[in-house]
Amino acid sequence: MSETANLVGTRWLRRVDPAVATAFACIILLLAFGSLYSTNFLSPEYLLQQLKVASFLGVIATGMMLVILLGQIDLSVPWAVAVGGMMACAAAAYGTVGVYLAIPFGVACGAAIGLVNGIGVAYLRIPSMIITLATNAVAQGLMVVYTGGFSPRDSATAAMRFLATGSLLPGIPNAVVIWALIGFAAVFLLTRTTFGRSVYAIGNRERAAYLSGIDTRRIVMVAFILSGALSAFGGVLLAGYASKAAQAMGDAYLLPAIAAVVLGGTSILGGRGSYLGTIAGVILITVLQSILSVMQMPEAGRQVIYGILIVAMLLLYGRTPALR
Amino acid sequence: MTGDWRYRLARNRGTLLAFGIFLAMFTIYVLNHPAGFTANVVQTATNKGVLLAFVAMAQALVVITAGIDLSVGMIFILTNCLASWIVVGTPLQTALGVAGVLAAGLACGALNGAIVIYGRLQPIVATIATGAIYFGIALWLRPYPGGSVNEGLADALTGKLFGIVPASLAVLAGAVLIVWAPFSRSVLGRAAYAAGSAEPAGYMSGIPIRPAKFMAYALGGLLASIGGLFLTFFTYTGEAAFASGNAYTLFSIAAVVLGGVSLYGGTGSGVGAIFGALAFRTIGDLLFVFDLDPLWQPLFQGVVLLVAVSLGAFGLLRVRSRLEWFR
Amino acid sequence: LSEPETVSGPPDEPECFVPWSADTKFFKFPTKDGPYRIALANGYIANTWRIQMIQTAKAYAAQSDVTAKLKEFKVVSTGEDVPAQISAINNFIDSGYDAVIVNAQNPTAFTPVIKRAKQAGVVLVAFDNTLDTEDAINVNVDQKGLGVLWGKWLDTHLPDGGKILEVRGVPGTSVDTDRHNGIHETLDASGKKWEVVEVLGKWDDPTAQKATADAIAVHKKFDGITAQGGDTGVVQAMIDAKHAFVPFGGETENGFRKFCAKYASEGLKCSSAGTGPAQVAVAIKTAIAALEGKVVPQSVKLPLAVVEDPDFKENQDYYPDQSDNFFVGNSFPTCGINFTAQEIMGQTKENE
Amino acid sequence: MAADMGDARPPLLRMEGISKRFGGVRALEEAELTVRAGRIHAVLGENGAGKSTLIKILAGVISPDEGRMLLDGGEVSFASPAEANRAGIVCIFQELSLIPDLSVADNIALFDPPRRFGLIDRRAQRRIAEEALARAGAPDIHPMALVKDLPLSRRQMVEIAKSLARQPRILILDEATSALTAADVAKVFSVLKRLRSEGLALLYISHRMHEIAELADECTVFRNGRNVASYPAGTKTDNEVVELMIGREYKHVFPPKPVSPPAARPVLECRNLSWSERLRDISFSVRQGEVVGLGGLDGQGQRELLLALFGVLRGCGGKVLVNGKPVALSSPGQAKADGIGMALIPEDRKTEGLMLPMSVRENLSFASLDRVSRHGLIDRAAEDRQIEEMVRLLAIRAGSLDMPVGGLSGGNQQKVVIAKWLMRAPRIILLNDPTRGIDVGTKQEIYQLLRRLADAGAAILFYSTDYDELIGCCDRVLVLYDGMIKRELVGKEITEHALIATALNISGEQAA
Ligand SMILES: Nc1ncnc2c1ncn2[C@@H]1O[C@H](COP(=O)(O)OP(=O)(O)OP(=O)(O)O)[C@@H](O)[C@H]1O
Ligand SMILES: Nc1ncnc2c1ncn2[C@@H]1O[C@H](COP(=O)(O)OP(=O)(O)OP(=O)(O)O)[C@@H](O)[C@H]1O
Ligand SMILES: [Mg+2]
Ligand SMILES: [Mg+2]
Repeated sequence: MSETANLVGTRWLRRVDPAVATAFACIILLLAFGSLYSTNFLSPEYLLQQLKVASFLGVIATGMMLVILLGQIDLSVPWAVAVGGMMACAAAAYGTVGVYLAIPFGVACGAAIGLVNGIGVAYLRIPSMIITLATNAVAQGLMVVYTGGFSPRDSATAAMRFLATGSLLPGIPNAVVIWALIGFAAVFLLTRTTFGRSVYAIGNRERAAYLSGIDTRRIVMVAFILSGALSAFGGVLLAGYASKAAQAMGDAYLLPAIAAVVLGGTSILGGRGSYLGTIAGVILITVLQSILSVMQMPEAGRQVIYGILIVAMLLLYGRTPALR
Repeated sequence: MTGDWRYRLARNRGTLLAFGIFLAMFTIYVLNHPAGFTANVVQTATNKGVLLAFVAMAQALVVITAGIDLSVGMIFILTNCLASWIVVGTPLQTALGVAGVLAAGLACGALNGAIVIYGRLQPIVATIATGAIYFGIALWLRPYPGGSVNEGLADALTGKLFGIVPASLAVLAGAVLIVWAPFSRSVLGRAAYAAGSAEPAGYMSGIPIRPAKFMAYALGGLLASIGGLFLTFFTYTGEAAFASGNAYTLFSIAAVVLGGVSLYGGTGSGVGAIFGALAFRTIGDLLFVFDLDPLWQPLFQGVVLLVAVSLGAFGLLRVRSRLEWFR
Repeated sequence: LSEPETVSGPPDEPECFVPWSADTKFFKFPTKDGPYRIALANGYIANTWRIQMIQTAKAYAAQSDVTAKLKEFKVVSTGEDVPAQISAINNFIDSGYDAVIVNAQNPTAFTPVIKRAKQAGVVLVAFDNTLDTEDAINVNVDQKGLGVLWGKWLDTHLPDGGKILEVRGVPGTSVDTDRHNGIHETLDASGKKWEVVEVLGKWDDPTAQKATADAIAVHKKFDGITAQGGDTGVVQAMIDAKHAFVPFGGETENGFRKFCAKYASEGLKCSSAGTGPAQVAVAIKTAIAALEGKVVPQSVKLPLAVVEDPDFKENQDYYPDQSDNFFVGNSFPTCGINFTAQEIMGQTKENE
Repeated sequence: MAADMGDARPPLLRMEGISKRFGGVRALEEAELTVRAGRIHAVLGENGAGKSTLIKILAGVISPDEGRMLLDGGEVSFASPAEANRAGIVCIFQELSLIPDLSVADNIALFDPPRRFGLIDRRAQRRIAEEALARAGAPDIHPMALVKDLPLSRRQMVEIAKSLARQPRILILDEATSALTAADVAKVFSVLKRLRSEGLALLYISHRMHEIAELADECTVFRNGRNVASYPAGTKTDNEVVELMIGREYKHVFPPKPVSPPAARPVLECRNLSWSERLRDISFSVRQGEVVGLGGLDGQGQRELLLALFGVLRGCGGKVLVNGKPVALSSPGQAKADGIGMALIPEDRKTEGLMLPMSVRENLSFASLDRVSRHGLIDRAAEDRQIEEMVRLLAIRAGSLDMPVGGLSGGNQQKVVIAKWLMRAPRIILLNDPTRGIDVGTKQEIYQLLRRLADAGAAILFYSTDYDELIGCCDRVLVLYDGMIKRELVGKEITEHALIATALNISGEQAA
């Protein structure tokens, strides 16, 4: 009896993940290194600016993390982001109702892309890496047709601007608050709900999850819809930030989103990872890109250093256990 | 043995299906081509297809081990930039240059392999990172497009043999014979399949899993560099084109899947990947023969790709046990 | 074979076909009977500039005097992949097109295909991203001249020199390099003390905006800005960071010009100049002229569409109702090419 | 005779003072083992006693924390299975080590394939494979078939053939016959006996006492990571052995069956069920409180029958009735739902029962998440309560409930699979060979549990490859042959003879 009670009590101990701790340590190290170049790297404005920019990636990476936890991947991020931003702006052209529905409409379009991905992966059993590649191409095609045909409106609504650049709480950009809210929701979803438990289970062994009576296909589909919707919402925020939408706006988010999730200790094979890690990964990638950018390193050197640093950090804490 | 052919068919189904898809699409293409089925049309299609075929074969080697190489496109670009510097001059210099380019590709692949296997990193992220490194080096080599190549060699290898057969196709066949065939029949190649299919079981069976994976990555780099070399022959120049490097990486993944190589590892063949690449390229060529509004072309390509990758789903109709949904 | 004759000028329509420099060659192709089959081999398509370019090309080909000369006008977009574009041109040559117009993904990669076009007597015209060759016709924007223009703008507005933010384009492209060199040579020549902070904007608004925001957060204050693209994002970042408005040398995005007009009084003194997508029309015009046996320069220099503070006029230099992404430089009056925004972006809508 | 000679010779292999810890778990402590040539040495022990760990150390899969190994009197240590292989030590692991995507021939010749000019000679490889399969008594397996297409019992035969092809000096079988039917086991045994006479040393691990009785020359019993006894085979009774293993007194194996079969109403009825040539026209019913066994050779449709009932198979013909009402189940989710209350303990715990890297806790509550959650939110207190109850009920031995379930011993993993379903208090329980790889003590607990569940009103359908179990546990047994119910045995009719005769499709008279 007492032994069992004891067993239950140890739950909290294992939550301290060394990978996450190391990732946060790397962020501090990077900033310290940056401050050698200019002390402004430690200024509150710069840090808040980084957090604000990180929150776009953060929102997108949240969806990517869900999908990666399932052992899948979502390569449709670039055009899901663009579709979200462009469609939200487009909706705004249709009177006050349009302005009102702009954000939900943009997100819904992203969710629709996610739905196609989800059906493809869950019900048609097409490998996610390839179906999402295809939907990405289709989304791109749709946006080209759309841009060419209808003299589109692409400036962001006031609400989008407010979400991305305003600040309701003094000093804290709204984008950061939104990311925090989405983050809380994600943590809650992953740790406290049957959905989250099922996501981890499917990532580990879908067959066993299915035989346990879980509707694994629905869960996979929902995760992809969420990923599409979150990418699109990232696009909405991005459009708000830039005050307009553009076709290429998502291109820069695919590889960083994957890298951020994995740098945060989530296994690319699925089934293992915590949201705290993803937060660390997102900030890490954002700060790294920013520092390299501001230091005026030539692009060639920047790419090399970026690559080497990622490998180095992964070697620090992202190694898979040895076979023996 | 009497029942053998059945097993043989089953084993090569992916490759045969890829061949079928390619054949069907290519037939549609040439039947509708204004110039018809001429040696020039075939040569043009081949030269374009062969580039991706090399990169796809590189990807296939790695995918068979249940890995993935998101840096193949960048190795392709890097070796293109390198070739535009060193594959010039006298025949001897040119030969040395070619060797240098291939060695560089091999080295990139080997670095990937070392990081993934001995560093024990997940291949997806590890190769995203090395891809950035390779691109950085490519950009350093070629800040602007330019350079040159031994044009005689380039013309010979992108031209036609006996006025009919595209020379690049012959080189591709040569690569299959020299790289793929021995790989698939060697102990290391077998171990590579085992690594992709069930790595712990392979380890417990005492086979050289890690050398096999390492070789798959290294040979992948080598094949990508043959692709880079051909890009140089085809364009006479080198260019550190980021977008096109990424595009080739993604295309190569699409190609291996179309070619019947399972992304979960353990099955498929390099030959299948080649047909997958050729089929994928033909999707793009179809634009040329159908009179589509230019703004609808990207959508058309996307939809054809979506349909092509969904073809495999028809197999689901035959699935009688729902457990077969899960591998 | 029908190779062009190299002749000495003057060109057929001298006010339109302006030779690049004094030693530019002139071509006279053997006259072909119309109507012609002309193809446009485009590369990348998924951005507003390219979409607008294709719309313009279609609109131009649909103009009555042009239609009369065309039997077929075909457009294929092959994406970012150079070999695919080369193959498309090869296919056009093999299929007997009379002229191929190309927005080249790479200036140096087309040597073999230029050879083939020459052998087949096909007129090859490159525009926007032109070809490093003397064997095909280039319709060129003076990219370096653009950099010089922006550099001069900053020079005149900053009498004491100062700290400049330079937002660059896609590294490794000749356009980026030429513009960059133009700016720097001009600034260096001024003899003043300049500190230039370079960041990468990749001709993309969000990227440029982020890079600018970072640069402002770290460097606090700039005295002048120049950006090659993504300029709307750059101004947006200034506004968000409450950075004072300063002189700005930039491109021709509609959004940027909107800002320039709006904030001119607060110090956003702009020079907006660039390379509108309408240049495709000049390229088509050149191809037709060449096929008709008229004398054309090997390298045509396009006029820059420049508007500078305080001349920004509503619905002429910028369109408040149009997309921010819309590129405004759409008229080449010397070539008789004048498109309004509505004509270009609304084109398909009317057809449907 | 063989035994006398063996004792005179020095031991071929000795393991001394071997200790191994996994985190907080002591898997082995100062363990010893002596293996002689020409002998079959059986290793016995409860689940989690450390048998597999010892074997893995011997085969170079893991390295010991302490201790040494002497081979032919010289000290050795193996850094990898390949090194152990080269020293002549070949092991069939409890978790099979076949490559599913390779052909049978490829697998058999995996370690050291025949080569010509450096490349694999497929013709020679095929010959080797055919020979090995024939030697192992499985010439029915086609050398070009993919391993993933074979049922588990055939895979075990391939694994045995593969080990034979390696020419071992020491051959280790870690529960290598657990999925085999009596006919296959008999063939394997004759091979093993021949190997013994050829002078090999064999280490044999099994939880089936009668197999050990038939095969072993000497036995070592492990308990809690220590070897507690070694003795020549046949010198101890089964009861004594079991007491050594579990360290306490041992009662009879099977709980008493109810005197007369319950006359309750049928809970589960099957009418003319058929599926894809594998199930033909199957009709039967299971009443409340009844334990119905499924017998027959492996692969005669038993597994498919259970899956069909559980809603996994598509396109089934016929009818299934639950509590008299026809149901059309199309997923396990529907099958476990409240109106139906079905549970399936699957065949392969590693791929179908458990999420190995996830914690014991998460695995235990996974099938009952709907019971411990409201509107999708998990009520952790309720979850913990139920989990504790199941851990106690089945005496699951785990260092912590938050450790990965993959770290438990095979038997404890199996208990988790069972517990995870019992947590739902199912009314229809389908079991697919649930005691495979489970020690006697635990088996006994499971038998008790089954009977208790039946007495509490559950209807149980129970497939087992072990005839003893069917005889001891079931009220009725349906013997399947080629997808059909060949015969139904009731009460006293359930005998080993009847089971085997029906399974082989020979009438009882002929067999006798
Ligand atoms: N990889 C591992 N990580 C953690 N603990 C382990 C690991 N492998 C084995 N153990 C633990 O070591 C102990 C011995 O396990 P082992 O597998 O050797 O038992 P066994 O005697 O083979 O049992 P069974 O008959 O059930 O197969 C068990 O308590 C088990 O939980
Ligand atoms: N993977 C395999 N597994 C088992 N047997 C095989 C395999 N491949 C070939 N064989 C058999 O080995 C013998 C010799 O094979 P051979 O070297 O001719 O292979 P192959 O027929 O060329 O195979 P493939 O055409 O698939 O490459 C044949 O009898 C063939 O049936
Ligand atoms: Mg053959
Ligand atoms: Mg064991």
